[in-house]
Amino acid sequence: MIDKRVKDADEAVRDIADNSTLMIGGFGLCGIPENTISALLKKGVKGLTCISNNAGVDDFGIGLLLKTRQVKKMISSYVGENEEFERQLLHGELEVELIPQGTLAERCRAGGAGIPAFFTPAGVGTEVAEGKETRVFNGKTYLMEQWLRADFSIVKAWKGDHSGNLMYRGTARNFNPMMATAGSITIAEVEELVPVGELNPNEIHTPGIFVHRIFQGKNYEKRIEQRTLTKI
Amino acid sequence: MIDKRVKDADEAVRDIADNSTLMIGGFGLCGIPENTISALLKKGVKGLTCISNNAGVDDFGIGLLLKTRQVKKMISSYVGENEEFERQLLHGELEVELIPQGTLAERCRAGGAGIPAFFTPAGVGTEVAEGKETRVFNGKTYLMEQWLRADFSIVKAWKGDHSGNLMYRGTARNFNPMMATAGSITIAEVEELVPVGELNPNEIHTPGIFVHRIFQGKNYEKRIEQRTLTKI
Amino acid sequence: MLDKIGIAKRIAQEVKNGMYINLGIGIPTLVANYIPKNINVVLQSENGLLGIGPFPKENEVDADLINAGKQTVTMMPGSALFSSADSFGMIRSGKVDLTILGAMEVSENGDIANWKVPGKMVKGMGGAMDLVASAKNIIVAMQHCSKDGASKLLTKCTLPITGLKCVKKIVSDMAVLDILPQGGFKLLERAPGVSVEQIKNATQGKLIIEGEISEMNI
Amino acid sequence: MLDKIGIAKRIAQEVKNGMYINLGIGIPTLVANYIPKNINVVLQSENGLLGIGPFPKENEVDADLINAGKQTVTMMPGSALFSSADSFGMIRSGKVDLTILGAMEVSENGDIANWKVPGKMVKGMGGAMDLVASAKNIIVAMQHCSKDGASKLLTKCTLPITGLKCVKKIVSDMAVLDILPQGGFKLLERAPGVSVEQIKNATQGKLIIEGEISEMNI
Repeated sequence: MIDKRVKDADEAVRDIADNSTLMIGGFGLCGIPENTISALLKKGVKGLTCISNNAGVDDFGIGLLLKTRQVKKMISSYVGENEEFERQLLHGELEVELIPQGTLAERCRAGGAGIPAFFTPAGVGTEVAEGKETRVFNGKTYLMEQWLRADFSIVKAWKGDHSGNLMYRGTARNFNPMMATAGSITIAEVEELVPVGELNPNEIHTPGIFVHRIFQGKNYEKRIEQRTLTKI
Repeated sequence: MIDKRVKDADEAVRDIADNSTLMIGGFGLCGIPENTISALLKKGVKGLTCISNNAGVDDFGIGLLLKTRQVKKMISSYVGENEEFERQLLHGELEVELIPQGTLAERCRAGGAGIPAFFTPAGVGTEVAEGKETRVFNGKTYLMEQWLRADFSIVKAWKGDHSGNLMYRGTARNFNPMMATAGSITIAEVEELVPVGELNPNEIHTPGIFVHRIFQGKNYEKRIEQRTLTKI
Repeated sequence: MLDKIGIAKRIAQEVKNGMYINLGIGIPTLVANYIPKNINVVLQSENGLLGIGPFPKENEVDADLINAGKQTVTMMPGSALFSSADSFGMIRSGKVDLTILGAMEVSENGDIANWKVPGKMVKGMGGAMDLVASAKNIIVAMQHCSKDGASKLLTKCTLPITGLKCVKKIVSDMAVLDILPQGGFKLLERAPGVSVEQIKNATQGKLIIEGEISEMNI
Repeated sequence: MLDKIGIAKRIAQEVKNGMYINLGIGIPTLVANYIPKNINVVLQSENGLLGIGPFPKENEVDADLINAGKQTVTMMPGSALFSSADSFGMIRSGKVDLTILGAMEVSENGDIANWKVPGKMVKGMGGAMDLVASAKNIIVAMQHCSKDGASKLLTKCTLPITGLKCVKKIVSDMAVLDILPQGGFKLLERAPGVSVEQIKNATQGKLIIEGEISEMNI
């Protein structure tokens, strides 16, 4: 067993330098690494390129790092729900690269699976295809897309063990498993950190080989963006 | 809930015609669909192209279908441990296409993920690369490989529910999850078939959307190829 | 003219037993409410859930369980959870039988535009481009005309495209129309109180009318 | 001259704390027995297991738990199971720190041939081509010469290639050698009782000898 534990989020982000490329897990505010985002805020690291499906909201998630101008570029599929983001974008203070969600997921997966490029139909005939190679297979046109990798991948899981094995819960899984595979260094924060042997090997979503640092997060807010109740 | 249950293996293979392409899960004799292979034997369907990592042994697994001359072509990564196979191959009675194991796994995964082609480093500079496009990414050479899909994918899982959700056990998972995604029709046999709601949604390996027919297998032999014990 | 609920109710009639369905944000999400109880379908959410259940009761709310519109949801018995890569894998490989989404414009050859308006803040395409590029069957829920009366069913889309030749059917506030493989909006049904003439006037692209056009039954 | 166990013992000295390791079939599998207890490593099996444990006792045998050589195995605390696609994903993306495998021939620029002998029944490459194409560090366990005395450390491989420029180190029955980035077998250690002269005679490819060559310590 290889012990991947670090004390806390501050220790986990100790060597994240200015201008790093980060992958940050989550869909909306669901399954985001709250503790590590706070540590990045505290550390004040700047010029970040963040690969994340969304950009948080004004006062939570990646939105916090936008407010402090720590982010140079966002690579995302959807960046609504964030006024500060909109302001910075319109003023040319922030770069944004928009990628179809499935392509984003697959590019992260490719990065972690050693596949430098693959073909997908998403975006054919749209501005996403501009400058990209297209090719016909079985009569259908596809775009060639390249892998994405990151200096640091930051993911949030439900349970993890000391050797970095992770299990996610519900739809908080989303982008976390692929991003976990695509970081030169992968940092995982978990709601519950357990000794090795306590997770069922059949139920592990991310094998520990992909995780370099793990710690138990605290004070999870797990904010809900659209609290929608059944009308009965 | 969509009910995918069929009565047994015979009903599951009812419309598998001569000259079909089948994916058959398993690594060696571990995690192979024993009941469905028996049903194919009984049905006597011929001219099969079998995509499977291995070809079984003389009297078990796909080896049984080789003995009855039901297989026209094997697409595999390793086909040792089978004398009848060797005899047919040397006499030109059987076609064989050998593919690096990781490429085979990824081509099945691509087939089920709608990715018609991808690049991999495996086989560059070898005879596997003959006739294939190569390309350099980040200074390293890769081969372009295309997806594999099948008329029928036949997989074996540990537990499954009526709607086709599957869980595998141990290393009997191997090729089964990718093959399950890549069949026009996917047949799953399971050791334990349970009503919907009994499997934890977090622990499902193959979502039921990929499975068209499911049944509870019986009389599993689960033969061991190399029974190796610790020497104490 | 149909309101949003009317459009959702009419689309619900297109749902067949045994379908796996992806519902977009907005009107498409409402469709789930009008699928008859005797029809078994499974709703897919591209953020990683098969088997979306009703919105939760107060005590069932779970921050780890949302749909693609970021609304809290529940799961049905038989639900399965998976990653975003696996989710779009099943979408790209055509395992989702029906995709229902909104549109700003549709062209007579089935092109769709629904992600970007030049001059406005671009929020992104989310999963729309993946869905329209791969779906076997796409039904679009949309307004027939913009607020200033301009048709949104066009010869050619004017807005940036989301996907080419992919829309199979449109349910608008005025009509149900198929998009024919050779091109053209084939009028199938009128909304209650809407005349064929009104639909003609509201459709800029090639409209095909054959025989009597009956009123929708919703 | 080393026997198989000697080669395995010498390779075990290359194993460092914290490594993830893939062991090929044959001698490489034996290496696991000689890794010092105070060194923590995790063994990867390409059929879908991280954390291979010892072979089972009679009552622990589980048909659902085998290694890539199809031998029954056990799991260690902290083990994880996954599919073959995920397994080769971690191999291709360089997450495995050390790969140890056998070879029929190695060339002075690090090419390896270990899957096919012309004229003999071809059983297949299994996972070898994937492993050698992606591994960060490959150590080969092999016999220095064939049974008829022909060198297997060559200027150029004569057998069909498994992978190009990938082998970093060789532990043979006669010697330990690095393969230099610019090409050439650099002699590091002699097996007990083997002279530099014998190694020279047994090595057809470019052999580099600098200074005193000490005997292995195993």
